[in-house]
Amino acid sequence: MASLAFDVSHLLAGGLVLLSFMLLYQDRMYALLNIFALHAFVLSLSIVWQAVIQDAPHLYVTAAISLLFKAVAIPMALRRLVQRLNIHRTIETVVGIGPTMLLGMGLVALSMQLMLSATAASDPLIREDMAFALSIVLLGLLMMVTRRNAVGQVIGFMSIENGLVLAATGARGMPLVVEISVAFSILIAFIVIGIFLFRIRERFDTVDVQALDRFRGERQ
Amino acid sequence: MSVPPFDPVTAVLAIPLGAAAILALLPGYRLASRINVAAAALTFLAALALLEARPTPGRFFFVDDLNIVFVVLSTFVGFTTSMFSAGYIAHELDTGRLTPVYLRFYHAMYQILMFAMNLALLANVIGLMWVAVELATLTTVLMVGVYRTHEALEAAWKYFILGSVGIALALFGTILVYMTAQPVVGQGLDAMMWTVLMRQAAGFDATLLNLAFVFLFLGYGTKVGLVPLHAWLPDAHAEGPTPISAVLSGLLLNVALYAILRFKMLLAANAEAIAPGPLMMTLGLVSLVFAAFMLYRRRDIKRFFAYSSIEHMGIIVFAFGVGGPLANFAGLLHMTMHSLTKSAIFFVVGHITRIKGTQKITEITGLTESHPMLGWLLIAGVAAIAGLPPSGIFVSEFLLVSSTFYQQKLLALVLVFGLLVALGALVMRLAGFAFGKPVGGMEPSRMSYAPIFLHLGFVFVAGIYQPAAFVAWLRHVAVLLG
Amino acid sequence: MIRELAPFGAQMLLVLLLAPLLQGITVRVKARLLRRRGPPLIQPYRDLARLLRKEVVLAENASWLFRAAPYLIFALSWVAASLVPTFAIDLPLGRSADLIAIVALLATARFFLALAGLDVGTSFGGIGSSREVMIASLAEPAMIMIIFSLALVAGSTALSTISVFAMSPEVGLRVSLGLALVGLIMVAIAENARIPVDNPATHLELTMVHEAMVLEYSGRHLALIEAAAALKLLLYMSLLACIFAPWGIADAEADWTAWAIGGGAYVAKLAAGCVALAVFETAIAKMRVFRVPEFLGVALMLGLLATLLRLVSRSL
Amino acid sequence: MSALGVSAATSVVVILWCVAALIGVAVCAILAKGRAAATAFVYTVSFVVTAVATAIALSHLLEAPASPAATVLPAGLAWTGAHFRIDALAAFFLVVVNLGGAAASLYGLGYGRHETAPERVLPFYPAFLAGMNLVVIAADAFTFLLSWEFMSLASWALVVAHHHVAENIRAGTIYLLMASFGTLALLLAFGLLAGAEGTYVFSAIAERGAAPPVAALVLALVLIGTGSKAGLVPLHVWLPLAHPAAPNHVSALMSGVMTKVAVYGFIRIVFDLLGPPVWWWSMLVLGLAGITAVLGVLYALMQHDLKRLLAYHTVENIGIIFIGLGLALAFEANGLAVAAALAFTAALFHVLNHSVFKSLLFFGSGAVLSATGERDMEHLGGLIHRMPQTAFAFLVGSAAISALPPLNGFVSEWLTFQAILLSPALPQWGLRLLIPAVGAMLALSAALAAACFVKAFGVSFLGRPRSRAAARAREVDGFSIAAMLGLAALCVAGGVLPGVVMDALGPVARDLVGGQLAVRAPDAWLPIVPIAESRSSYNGLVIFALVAGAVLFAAAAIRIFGTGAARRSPAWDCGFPDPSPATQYSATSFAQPIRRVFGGMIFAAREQVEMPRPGEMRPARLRVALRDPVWEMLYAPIGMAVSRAADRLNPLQFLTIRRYLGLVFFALLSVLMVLALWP
Repeated sequence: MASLAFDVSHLLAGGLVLLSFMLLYQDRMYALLNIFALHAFVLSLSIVWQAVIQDAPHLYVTAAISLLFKAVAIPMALRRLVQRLNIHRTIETVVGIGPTMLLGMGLVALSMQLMLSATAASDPLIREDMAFALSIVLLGLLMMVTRRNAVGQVIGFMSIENGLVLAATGARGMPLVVEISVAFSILIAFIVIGIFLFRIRERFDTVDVQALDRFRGERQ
Repeated sequence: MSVPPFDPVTAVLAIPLGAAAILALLPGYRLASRINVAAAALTFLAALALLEARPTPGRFFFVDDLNIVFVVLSTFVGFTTSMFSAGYIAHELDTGRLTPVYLRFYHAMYQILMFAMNLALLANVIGLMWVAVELATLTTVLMVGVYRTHEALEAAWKYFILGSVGIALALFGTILVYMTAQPVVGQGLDAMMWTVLMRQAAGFDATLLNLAFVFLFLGYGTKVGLVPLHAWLPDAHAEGPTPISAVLSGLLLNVALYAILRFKMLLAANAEAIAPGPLMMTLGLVSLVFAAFMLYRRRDIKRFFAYSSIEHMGIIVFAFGVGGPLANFAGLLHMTMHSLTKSAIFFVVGHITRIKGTQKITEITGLTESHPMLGWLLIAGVAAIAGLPPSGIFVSEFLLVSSTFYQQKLLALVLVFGLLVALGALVMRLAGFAFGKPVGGMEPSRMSYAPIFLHLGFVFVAGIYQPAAFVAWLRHVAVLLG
Repeated sequence: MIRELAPFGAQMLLVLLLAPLLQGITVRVKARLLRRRGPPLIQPYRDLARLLRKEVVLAENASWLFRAAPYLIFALSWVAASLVPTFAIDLPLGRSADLIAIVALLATARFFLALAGLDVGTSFGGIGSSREVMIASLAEPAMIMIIFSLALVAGSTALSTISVFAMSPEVGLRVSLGLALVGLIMVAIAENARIPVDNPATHLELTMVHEAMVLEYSGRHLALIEAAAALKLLLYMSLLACIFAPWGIADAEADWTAWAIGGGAYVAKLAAGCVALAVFETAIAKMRVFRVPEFLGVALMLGLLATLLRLVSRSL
Repeated sequence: MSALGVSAATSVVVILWCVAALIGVAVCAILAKGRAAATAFVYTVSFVVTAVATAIALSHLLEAPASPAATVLPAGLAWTGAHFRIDALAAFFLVVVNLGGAAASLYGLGYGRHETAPERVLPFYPAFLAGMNLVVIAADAFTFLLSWEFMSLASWALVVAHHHVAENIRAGTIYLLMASFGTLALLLAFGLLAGAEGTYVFSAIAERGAAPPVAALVLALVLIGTGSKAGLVPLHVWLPLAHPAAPNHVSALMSGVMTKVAVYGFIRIVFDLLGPPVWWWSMLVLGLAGITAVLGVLYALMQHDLKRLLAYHTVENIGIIFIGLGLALAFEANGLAVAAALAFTAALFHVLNHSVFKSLLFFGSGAVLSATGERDMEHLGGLIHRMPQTAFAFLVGSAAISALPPLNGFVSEWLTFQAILLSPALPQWGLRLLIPAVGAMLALSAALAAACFVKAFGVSFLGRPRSRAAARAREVDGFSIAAMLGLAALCVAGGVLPGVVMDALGPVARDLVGGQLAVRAPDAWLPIVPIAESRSSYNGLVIFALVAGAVLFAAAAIRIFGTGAARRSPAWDCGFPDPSPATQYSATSFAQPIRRVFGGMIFAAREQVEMPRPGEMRPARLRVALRDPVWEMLYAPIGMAVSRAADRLNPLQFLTIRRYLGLVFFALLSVLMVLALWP
């Protein structure tokens, strides 16, 4: 049982990292959204698995939230957003894909090095989980930094959050996981609403972040 | 039904929450602002009650020497700021920058912010603390954006994105802490409770603890406004309502700082963990010097003082990074004094910008002539913030510089350099504000100076005389901080 | 008390009486050198007496300072001159000022002279004073440096002690003393407004310094100033005498005969000095005003050099 | 002989009460909001209080009790408390401070009436006095620095009192910056002295002393800290800007007294707290001091603004004082106690003298200012006719500051020369060669000072008025006259009876350099003999008597042999008198010969003459361009560097959110890297 538990969760976490790489790689809008939906779905799977092996029923709630909210609701919302604001369908990246991927590799290596050296004491399952979670977080951050437009950044942020949830669920018996995931969902909701909000109030013609920055202070 | 026994902790948390609920429903800003003040006052009294009868640490909340300093300070500044905003916001309504709806929203948010900060300070569970900080962030984001101008929304957005990332990092750190604690303490809530963690920190896995601290420091450091995580701070201060600028500088930064201090204590309790000192000192000095240079090119008075807040947060973090009873004492004192002084300065600036109808530094001159009271108060405030005696900040800088220079000469020299550069900018600007021919609005200021007098009074008395009890207490905390 | 102070009083009277004679001798000798007969030796006395009896013509806006200055200048120069040992050393009151103080007294006199030059508010007075202070600002440091070198040799700034030392066998030929002597002569020339620094006889405005300052003076005031100038010349001569040629000077517990010898020797030295001065002035021409700084710069350097050399040799 | 029946032990308490009174007056002045009555009230009370304080300090100094009077207040740093102490040194400087304060207050009684913005002067004036008193009696590092900076702050407020003049604001800003710079330097110095366990009380520090390498660092920092307040070159730049900007009685306090408080700080730390000196420290001090003396007076010669000229002379005199202190260090380091005492006494004597005549001169310039509204000498002239008393007082001050006997300035410089002449006793080569050169600098600066004051007095008070304002001047009020004449009397007294002062300074020297000169009391009017009579001696009284006698003799002789007849007529002026006052020598043209000698190399002085072509009616103009080497070599580059750095960093305010995120990302990565590579 233990080995199986280990393998499955390992598999799912690894899958998440892989998907993060795909997010990083992907530069077409809809595909990006789909991949993110998949990301969230795999996450919820792994949460369910954690719920099973830790027999912690409250984790099912978290799983449900991430499934419904992030795998379904948010992607759909963003899709509508993209249509409504007819944002051009390709995402211009700052650095080329190749370098980004290399950097991503570096990040994964770094996180492995850190976690594995760190958690030598604690049991391997958590160690792996944590390593993957850290790399997902870093990759998400990298994505936020290298994507020029807001949808891309939002997705990057949400993948960070997925990484966090993975970590939280991976850490055995961590309390408040549900609350935290709820809080985070609110955060993301705010971001999405914010984008809508700006659009509706016609303050910004596009959600391209540079347009936001046009109204920078002190540029009189 | 019987009246439940008075429990200050509950009071400190419940009063703002209830007030928020009322204010959210209540139309009519006059009453609302009064209720706002009243609630803040009650909260402050409750916090004072904490000084008297300190409750035993509960499962979710606890009070010890460290966080009581913060609680009393933040409730006090919250109270005075509410007094100030009562006069200020009303005027915003007259000029039509705000609608009654937004005003209601503003007051409710104000109380929620108070609640969130007290929650963060009193929380015994690191997860709860995290949630509270996030809540505080969200509320301030909404209040920064309350004017709905391009700049305000942009500032809010920037604050929001950067804040969220910081929050995320902090959460990862929190999870890591739990993971470190869990093998030793065992699963469940215990592994997230300060009271437990501090007791057993010695047994934790050092390397994991270091990693956790890195994330927590950078995460909460974003809130503290440390360079290079500071970007949100100047705009948020400049574009939001002035009372919020005061609250941000006076309180929210401290709350984030408090979180960092807690985890620093955790590390200090663990023998193998690498000392967090170098990291804190580095970022502290970077913030100090960077902000000092940024002061020179500012054109907006509120942004100007926002950068000075960054500078002082740098000094404080540096002080705690140096560590040792003397430097920690200096850090705590500096933090207290900075909260009082900076919020007082923002009060004055609020009056000024309202009268002059602009925040452009070049359009604010000759205050000592046109508005002697405001002008001299501003001089007093800036002199205090610049560390000129007899202000409490002089005391802390005296202790910090003199104690640091003996051990690490180079660092102290950098510190002094930064202080001088910042002083140069402050003095130059001050001369512009206070002297020369006055321009712009001339009508006298009708609002009350009471909060300003209160704050500056404390600051200047502290420069000459600090009550023995107060000092003994701070020194005790300083020793706790290690 | 009176008996004690008598010798000093005698010295004061002596210098006052001898001072004009110096000018008489100098002029006379110069005339001779130029194959002219020249005025009689007592001519300066006559001039002074005549000036004293003339009425004073004051410029309209001359102030009280203008009228008070001559008295001060005269008094200061006189006191300074009589503080230099002439025929005897260690006279009572003789020690109430050392060499530095004497020089400073002359500086005070010059201070008031320069002010007097500015008082009437004429351009020539201005030229005179501004050039005078320029010269002084170099001459005084040079003098101080020379005093340093002497004081370091003799271990004292008191003239009596210095001349005692100069008479003692232990003073051999010292390079620093030689330098000091040259420097002192140069300073003396500058201070007394003699050729080549200034020309006491000229009234060609653009070249004159001392005469330009006193241009507005007449009658008794002029007399006092002339007397002061004469006293200053005498002062420097007796300074040179008592430092570099202290022969025959009477010491502390001397009797009348010794004093008489000293007095005779003193007059002889002065006469010699005047002849030398006359020869020197006839031999060379006046230099441009802005060469003067270089001239005095040399004196200053000599003084400093003397001091340093003295230090070096002392520490070997 | 305790004044007011106050025993030496309680003197410190009395002084503290005086300080409290002054601060109380300041508060009253704030409340009075510059009503007419406030002026008289403030200056009267300040005068009384400072006079009392002077008496107390004087009695303490003359009594010279074995143990200093000390007390501790429960203020300042909580766990050390505020320590106050009056020993001989503090007593002497209290005399200096309060003497100047009393004179300034008396003067202010008259001068203050002309004040245009009393509400900006009255509150800070007593506060300034209080601050200076506190600095002198403070006996722990915190209280010292607190008072020190408080003093700076109060004087800053006074400098910017007339805030419509842009250059005053600039002066104030530079002043406050330099002051804080100095304070931070002192703060670092105290940090070193306090050591690891943080002992801030002076007595404890003095016991611990400091290890040689640390001590040298402390010395450097103290030179910066006190030098920037006293005006040592190259830290003097603020002084000629700030001192003239203030109202004149404040200028007098700043120039005459505050700089002395800085000197006190130097003495207190270097001679008292720092332990035995090392000989080469004195090289540093002497070098700086000599340069300061010469540069200061040369700067002064180039000025034609009367107050700025006086301010630059303060720089020069500070140089002279520090020469004395440097010599004292050199002798003390070599165990020559008596020589050290001589040099130290000379320095302190000059401190007293300068505070007296510099205050006097600033009062005089203030009288001129209030009578004519002019500070620029080119617009003055002929004032001696319309303001005879002021002219007389200013003349005495000028003669005194030019070190002319029989006034007090001469005595202190004479003592300094005597100390220089003891240099052969020093074993170190460096000092033997340096000290005579410093002596030359001292002589040069003395001579130049005389030249400068011939110019200052001659151009402002003598000659013919150069402007209608000068022609219409009226003598100033009685209070001002009284203050000036009183100080003039002190100048004479100090020069005629130097022995009294030197005896009073005896205990100070004994405390700090461990040696003492022979005490001349009770017959202190006899000649002062630094070392031995065979070596050198000076008797101000006899000189004074002889000169006076000679004057009387001359007068009598003229009465007997000559005539007293006098007749007024137009000026002779070699036959072509010109009625226009423009033909007089002006301040600039007076300094021209000296400028040609010295200005070329130091100030890169350029004179360009623009001649009208023949037939043109416009006047020819001569322009003099001077450049301040210190400013251009030191301060301008610093300013440039700061602004360039600010420009470089400024774009960081205008990045995009993504870039800011990038910063966060970068920070996180670099820290993680460090952590990963941590052993």
